Amino acid sequence: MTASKEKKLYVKKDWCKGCNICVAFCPMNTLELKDGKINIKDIESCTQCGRCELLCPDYAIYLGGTEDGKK
Amino acid sequence: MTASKEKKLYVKKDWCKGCNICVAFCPMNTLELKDGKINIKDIESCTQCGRCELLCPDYAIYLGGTEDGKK
Amino acid sequence: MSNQCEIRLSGSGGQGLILGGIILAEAALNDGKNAVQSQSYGPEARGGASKAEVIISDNDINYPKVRECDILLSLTQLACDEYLHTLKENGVLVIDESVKTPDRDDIKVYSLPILKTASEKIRKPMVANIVALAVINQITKVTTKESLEGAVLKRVPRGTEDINTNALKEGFNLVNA
Amino acid sequence: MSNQCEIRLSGSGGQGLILGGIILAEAALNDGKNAVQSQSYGPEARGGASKAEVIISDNDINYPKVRECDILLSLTQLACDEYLHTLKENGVLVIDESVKTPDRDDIKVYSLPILKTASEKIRKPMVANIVALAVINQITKVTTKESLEGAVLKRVPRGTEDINTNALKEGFNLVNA
Amino acid sequence: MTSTLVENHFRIGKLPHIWCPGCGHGIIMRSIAVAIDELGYDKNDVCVVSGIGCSSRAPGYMDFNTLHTLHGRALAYATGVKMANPDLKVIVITGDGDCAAIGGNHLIHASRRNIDITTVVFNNNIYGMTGGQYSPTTPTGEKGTTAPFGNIDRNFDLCNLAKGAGATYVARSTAYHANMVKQQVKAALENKGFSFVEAVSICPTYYGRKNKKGDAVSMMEYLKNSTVNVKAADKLPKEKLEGKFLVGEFYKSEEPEYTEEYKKIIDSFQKER
Amino acid sequence: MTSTLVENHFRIGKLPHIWCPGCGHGIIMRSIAVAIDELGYDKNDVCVVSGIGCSSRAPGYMDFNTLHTLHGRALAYATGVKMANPDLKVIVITGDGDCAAIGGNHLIHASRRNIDITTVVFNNNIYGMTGGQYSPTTPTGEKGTTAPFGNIDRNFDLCNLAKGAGATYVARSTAYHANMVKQQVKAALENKGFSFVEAVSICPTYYGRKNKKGDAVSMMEYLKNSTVNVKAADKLPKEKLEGKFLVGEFYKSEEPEYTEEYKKIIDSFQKER
Amino acid sequence: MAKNNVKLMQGNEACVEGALAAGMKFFAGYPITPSTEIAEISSLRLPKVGGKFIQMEDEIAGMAAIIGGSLAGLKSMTATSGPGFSLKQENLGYAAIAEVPCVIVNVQRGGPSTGLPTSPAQGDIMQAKWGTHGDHPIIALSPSSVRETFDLTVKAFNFAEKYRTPVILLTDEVIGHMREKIEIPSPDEIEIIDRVQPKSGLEEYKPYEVNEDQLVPDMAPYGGEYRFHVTGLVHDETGFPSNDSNVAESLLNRIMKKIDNNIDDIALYEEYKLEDAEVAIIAYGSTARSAKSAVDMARAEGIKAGLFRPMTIWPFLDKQVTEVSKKVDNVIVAEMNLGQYVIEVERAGNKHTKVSKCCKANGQLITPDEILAKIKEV
Amino acid sequence: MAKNNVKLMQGNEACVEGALAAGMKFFAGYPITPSTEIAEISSLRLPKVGGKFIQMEDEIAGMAAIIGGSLAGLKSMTATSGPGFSLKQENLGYAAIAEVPCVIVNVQRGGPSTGLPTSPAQGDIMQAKWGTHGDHPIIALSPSSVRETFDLTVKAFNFAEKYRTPVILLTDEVIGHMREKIEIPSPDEIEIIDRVQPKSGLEEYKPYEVNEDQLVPDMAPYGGEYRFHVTGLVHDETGFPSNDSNVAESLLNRIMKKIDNNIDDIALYEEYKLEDAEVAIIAYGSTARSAKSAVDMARAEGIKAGLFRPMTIWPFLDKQVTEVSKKVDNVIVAEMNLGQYVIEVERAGNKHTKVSKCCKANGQLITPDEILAKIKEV
Ligand SMILES: Cc1ncc(C[n+]2csc(CCOP(=O)(O)OP(=O)(O)O)c2C)c(N)n1
Ligand SMILES: Cc1ncc(C[n+]2csc(CCOP(=O)(O)OP(=O)(O)O)c2C)c(N)n1
Ligand code: SF4
Ligand code: SF4
Ligand code: SF4
Ligand code: SF4
Ligand code: SF4
Ligand code: SF4
Ligand SMILES: [Mg+2]
Ligand SMILES: [Mg+2]
Repeated sequence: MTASKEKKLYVKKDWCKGCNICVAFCPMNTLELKDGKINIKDIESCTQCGRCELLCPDYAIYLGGTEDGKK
Repeated sequence: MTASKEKKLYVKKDWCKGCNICVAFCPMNTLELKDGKINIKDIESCTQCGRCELLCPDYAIYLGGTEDGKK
Repeated sequence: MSNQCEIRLSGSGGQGLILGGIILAEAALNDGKNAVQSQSYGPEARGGASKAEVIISDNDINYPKVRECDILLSLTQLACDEYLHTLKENGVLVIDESVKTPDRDDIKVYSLPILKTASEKIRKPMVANIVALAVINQITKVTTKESLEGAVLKRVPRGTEDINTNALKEGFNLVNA
Repeated sequence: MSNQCEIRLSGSGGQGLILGGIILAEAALNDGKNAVQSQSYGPEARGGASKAEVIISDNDINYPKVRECDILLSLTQLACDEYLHTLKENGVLVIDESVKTPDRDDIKVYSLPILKTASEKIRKPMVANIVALAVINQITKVTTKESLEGAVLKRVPRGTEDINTNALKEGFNLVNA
Repeated sequence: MTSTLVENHFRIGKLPHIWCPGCGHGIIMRSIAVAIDELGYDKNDVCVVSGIGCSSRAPGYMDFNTLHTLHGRALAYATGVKMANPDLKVIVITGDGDCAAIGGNHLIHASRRNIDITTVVFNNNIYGMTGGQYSPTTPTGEKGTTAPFGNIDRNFDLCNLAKGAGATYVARSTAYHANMVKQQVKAALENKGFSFVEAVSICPTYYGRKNKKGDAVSMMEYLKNSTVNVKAADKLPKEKLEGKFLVGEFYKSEEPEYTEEYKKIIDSFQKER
Repeated sequence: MTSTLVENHFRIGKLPHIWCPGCGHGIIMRSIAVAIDELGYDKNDVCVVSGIGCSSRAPGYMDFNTLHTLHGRALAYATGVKMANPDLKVIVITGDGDCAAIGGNHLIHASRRNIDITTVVFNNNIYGMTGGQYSPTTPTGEKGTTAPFGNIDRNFDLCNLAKGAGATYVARSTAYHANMVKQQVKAALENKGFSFVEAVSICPTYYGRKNKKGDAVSMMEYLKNSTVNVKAADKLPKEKLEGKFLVGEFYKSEEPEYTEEYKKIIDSFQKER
Repeated sequence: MAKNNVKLMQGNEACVEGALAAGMKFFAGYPITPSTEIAEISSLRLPKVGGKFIQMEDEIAGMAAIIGGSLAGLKSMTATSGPGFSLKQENLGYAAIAEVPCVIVNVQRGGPSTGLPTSPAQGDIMQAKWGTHGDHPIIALSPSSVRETFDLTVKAFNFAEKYRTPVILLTDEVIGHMREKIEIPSPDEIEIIDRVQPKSGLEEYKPYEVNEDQLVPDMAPYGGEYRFHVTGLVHDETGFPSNDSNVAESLLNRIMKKIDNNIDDIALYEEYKLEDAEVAIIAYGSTARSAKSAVDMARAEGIKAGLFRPMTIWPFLDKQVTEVSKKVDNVIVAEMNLGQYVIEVERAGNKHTKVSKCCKANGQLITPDEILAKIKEV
Repeated sequence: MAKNNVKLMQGNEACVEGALAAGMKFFAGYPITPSTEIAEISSLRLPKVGGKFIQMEDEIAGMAAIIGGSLAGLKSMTATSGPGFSLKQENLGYAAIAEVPCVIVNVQRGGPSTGLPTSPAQGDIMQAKWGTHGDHPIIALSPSSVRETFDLTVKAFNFAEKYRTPVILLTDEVIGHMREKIEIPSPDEIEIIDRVQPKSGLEEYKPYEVNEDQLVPDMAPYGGEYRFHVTGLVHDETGFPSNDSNVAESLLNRIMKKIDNNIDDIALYEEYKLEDAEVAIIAYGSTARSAKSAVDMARAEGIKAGLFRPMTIWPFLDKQVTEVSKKVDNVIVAEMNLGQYVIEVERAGNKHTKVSKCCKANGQLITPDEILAKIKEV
């Protein structure tokens, strides 16, 4: 399921508070906590469903276009 | 209908504010206003239904036993 | 302060005495004088006032309340009983004929059928205040007739001008009679 | 005031430093001394304090806040950065080994694996505060051992006495080691 | 001379009351006294609390423990009284402004807690005491001195509000239906919990005059003719309900009462000792 | 780097926010921003008003006209803002304590007036900001720091309350159902009248800890598993509804909006001239 | 016939007329005797000039709503009396710290509590300054006549806008309810001040920034081109909260200074026969009318009395009162309370002169005779 | 080990313990930082002694409820901080005029408005006296330590009951939140005063009647054998409203006099090294701790400094402050606000000495150094 991904999964570690919500609710088990911060364990598994972005209380993980990376 | 009346119809003129409510709602047309105060026009017609007492906002008309007259 | 005239209009709530006071004060303004009108209230605003007060003067009016008055109108016995003692020596007392003439011989008393005139002659009990104003004016000349007429017409509800002009006329007549 | 010892415990919210401060103050009371404990808050009460302060003295303690401290504990880098400048000359700095040893040569620095001891040796990260208290006590003798033990046992939740006694022991050992 | 009922339940020296001729408040106040009388409560066990307003002047006339508080706050005071002495029968007399404008929050919270207080609102759809400003129950479109062009607020259905907030007895009656007021107050007092009785009153002086509703008698006629009992309402065709409002008991339920629940906490420690 | 949405609708310099790890408020706040984004409102036309509480800190992060008022008073301030400038899209962000305890009266009156304000309550069933006291939505029996023996208050159903008081759009969703929050806020904003969205949030720090509800993830799981959509509820057998609460749109109606009604009065004089 | 702009008008009505003349476009309130006419007349007059009136659920909401309305750009007012004024206090502090211009009218009646609802009093003088928690700036004005009620209401709006601060019009039942001759000034005779709109670019806009010796930040409305944040927390020049003690200090100092430094602009008062006076009465509001009569009566008896009549009650007119104190042998403060303004007069004056008081709080206006008696006594 | 009754205790906790020792049986309130612990601990402790706790919907309701509770016979308390204190003002005036004993704790935080919610302040000093509308009596006490918080809470209840009046305990965030050594006195060391029950026959009972030089009417509870009426309107000795100006005058005079005439009983203060002092610091609450340090520091440098520490803030200790003023060359008032108590000190003292202030309102406790600097400056 690594087909054409229009968007990229970004993380913003310094905003992450390590609540584990995204990890727990990612349907693909793509994420993990590492030293109390979000970490992408396995980007290949990500289906870009957007759940992590939707449920992250701290806007520390999100799907964005390439323009988002620059900010 | 002047049969045995257990109670007596009392008026307390100095409390009456002449609102006309008892007059209007007495089913027997027993009452009237006179100089802006309640007056028993025709005691014989009274059936002691108690409506005037019930609806007088100023407790200026009521049915009472003979003991009430003394107070 | 000597040219200051202090007037107290007393009666029961609903007799339009506050409006009466306002009209009297406005009449004085029409004459180019100063005037202050005030009233007393019951608990909170409810029930309306039992008296209205007017001070008319050629000069500035400082203390705005009437204590001892030059003119007292009393349309009810209760009001007369309560306020009679506030009338100055040589003051003018105007009472409705239903009120007992008090026994004070240091004042001038005018007992006139004010309420009856309103209810029977004009058939509008609520214009008793206007009748009373006319009476007071006719007796005391506290304002000019024209100013009073102007003030009445300005304040009364539209459509009642005639009735009120009539009330004034009958009031004037009561004194002339 | 010379016999007054001022201690600042710093770290991040949730590390139990306020409880630590309370225990330290109670230990001082057990020694028959005076003590004052205070703390700072974030917006309203939320989030918990980032530092706790204790003053221990043989005499009355008037001004209750710690300004320059004799002893500073910093369990996080952030806390150390923020409060290092408040440590007096010749003061004692106790830091977790994860915190960079600052370059101040007018103080005594003790860098010890406090957090690790709690999480790995005792397997209860939340007893880091107790480990730290033991460390401070061992280094500075600010209270007696017995008083500290008594204070710890009085405050910790029932059922956790053993763990906490253990934490104390490991803390003492860290310094002895 | 006064009737035995009035003699026994009112402070005779304070009567006649200050209310205007034809004001409905007097009728409702009497009904409350009759309710207490018929229930045979000891007068010392009754505490009547009110806020500020024409209606809230009632306790001054009633020969019980009486407390005339601040505008809107009667229920909060009453909550304190009831908590402190749960044996008291606590009655709150309030107005539509007092209980639903400034006091709205206390109303919904007392309802929610289901604390054993009987609230009787004298709803005359206006602020009487201050001279005729529109209230939260003034019907949309009607006038008040602060709504000279007609009120654009929608009005509360107080019974709905109290019920929605959790009151366990909710009923409505009117000054015309004085016996119904009595019955409802009795039921309310017997309900162990928060009870709400809306007694629709009349204010001929302000509401009546501002809105051309005629004199006291006309307003009483209106109450007589515009009400439908909730029990009858279901059976009536819709047309018959137009322009009418419902009276009767709207809601009744049994739920844990606040001071009793609190007593359980206290008792749990008594046992421990 | 931040997402375009966050970049465009938040004050980046103020982030990360002060809320605790796992606090549901951040999720709901984001959903509101998405709703505004999808509706394409000009940021200058939006005014977000709050009271005091953790939830009420939200406006500080949101890049609109923002107003952080007093505890409980957001709706009263918002009413002033909306009256003064009816062109503004006014959103009130509030907490269960802010809007239903101290602010309860303003809530029912804003509902009654049907003034065009969208209220979003971040309901975490507790006073978060002050450290975990029970609130009017804390379920009976649960604990708070001021209910050490379990809360004996009955809790409000906020949606019922708002509806009973007259709100013309009423819906509930949860932090777990973040997309539903967005949809409801959109519908609320498009409703010309008073709209009420209850977004059930989680407070792992106080409510969770006090009541042994586990960490943020467990509390989110609870939201996921304990909700039933109102549309589905009718079809479900009773057993399936036990221990669950409803989400979805509860009420929607079209009624005269307050500032529009007021404009009619103004316009009537404009014509006269 | 009287001139067209000469009218018999009630004080409460003159207040509304003054407010409208000053540009009031929003009124939110809750009725209470003896202020109710202000709400009633506002409800009648505002929509006719495109303004808005709303009756809120209580006084708290009324005060909150006018702050909101002011932030959205309209000149806003509320009116109340004692009990309602007490309820507005929390919001009053908000307006002070968030620097929101607004006018609060308090038509004083007899307190404390429900007290004497239909009787006059001047019992809320100290409350006007100290009623809300925490240090904060306040301006309070007190008129002695119907015409002055008009004028000071205009001033109240002007000060509110100029200094971005809540201004209290402290009138009383006597002034509020009495009807008196008033000559309404024509619009071009009335100075009107509006808040200053910001001129800075959108990017660098800071809603609470002040430059050089400017003490009052410019103010944009919600819904204009500037977006900004407003809070009742201590905040820096960006408007966002801060716990920094320097920020707190400079914010509080600035909002206090913007009033204190401009006291000469704000100071309104009348001196009557003070030049050669040996005893000075200090009185304000309706009591000052009695005091003026008393001065005349005293003069008629050969006593050199004079009157200092502050219209600006807060900030306290320290300089003027001190000067008066230095000039006379006796200062008598006459007020319808148990001694409030006199506390400040004593503080300023008792180094220089003997300060006494002529106080009454029984629901009755102090009479000229009572003041005269006091003059003779001291 | 420390003695059993020696504890480390927070100020807020000591307040509850003091209240319980004094007989508190009812607490109604609403949480607010930094007073919340008082509610929390009350909720925990009260049911265990048969008392009652209720969390109301807001501060207004909390204050109203304790008045109701007190009338029904229980000793009652509420606790709050600035914003909540502002909201309670209307009800405070009710308690004053209806003479309902109750205790209101205000743990002061930084104002105005939401201000600095977690920082200490002494900004509500004047509000404690003047916050509600109309003239009214008030007693306010301010402790400087945890133990004194206990003691003054007991005193607050005693004064409330003895004088039938609301009593304010004005503490601050520093005292409320700090933990300190406290030795809890044993019950027999604590004087407890209860309201006096009426003894008159039921027929002639008048709830507000006083005899001879009695200033405080006896007080029966609702639900006892006396039935009576209570109102916030001006009322006569029967408790029923009256518009009579004589009634108003005598009621107000009596409730003011019952405090003023008993000021010697109510006056609590400490004098520290004042005997030979040339400069006197006047400070209260937490600031007094710094002031004491400053005095010691000054003495160490040879400056003859002393401290006058009022624990009774209201009524103002005019006699004592005047005496201090006469004795020293300089008086410095140190307080965590922009100058409040100093106004009264100036009024009393500036005839006799130079009064200056050492004020700060930025959320930080004034330090001994700052006071010392001021001592050197004057
Ligand atoms: C805090 C406060 N606000 C306002 C008032 C003025 N006020 C007294 S009674 C009242 C309204 C009364 O209306 P309602 O409760 O319906 O009683 P009614 O007089 O109609 O019986 C108002 C606004 C007050 N006394 N206190
Ligand atoms: C007048 C007033 N009373 C009390 C407070 C203290 N206070 C601040 S926030 C809050 C409760 C917040 O609860 P909620 O609204 O549910 O928001 P949350 O923090 O849970 O998101 C309280 C009691 C205050 N700031 N002002
Ligand atoms: S986008 Fe979906 S699949 Fe990818 S990490 Fe996020 S939650 Fe997991
Ligand atoms: S949900 Fe957000 S804050 Fe929580 S762990 Fe994931 S990225 Fe971090
Ligand atoms: S008792 Fe009945 S019949 Fe008799 S007068 Fe009264 S209303 Fe009429
Ligand atoms: S109802 Fe009562 S007050 Fe009215 S007229 Fe009859 S007796 Fe008089
Ligand atoms: S004003 Fe209205 S409510 Fe008040 S007493 Fe008169 S009629 Fe009754
Ligand atoms: S205390 Fe609770 S509501 Fe407040 S930020 Fe933390 S988790 Fe969220
Ligand atoms: Mg009403
Ligand atoms: Mg909450």
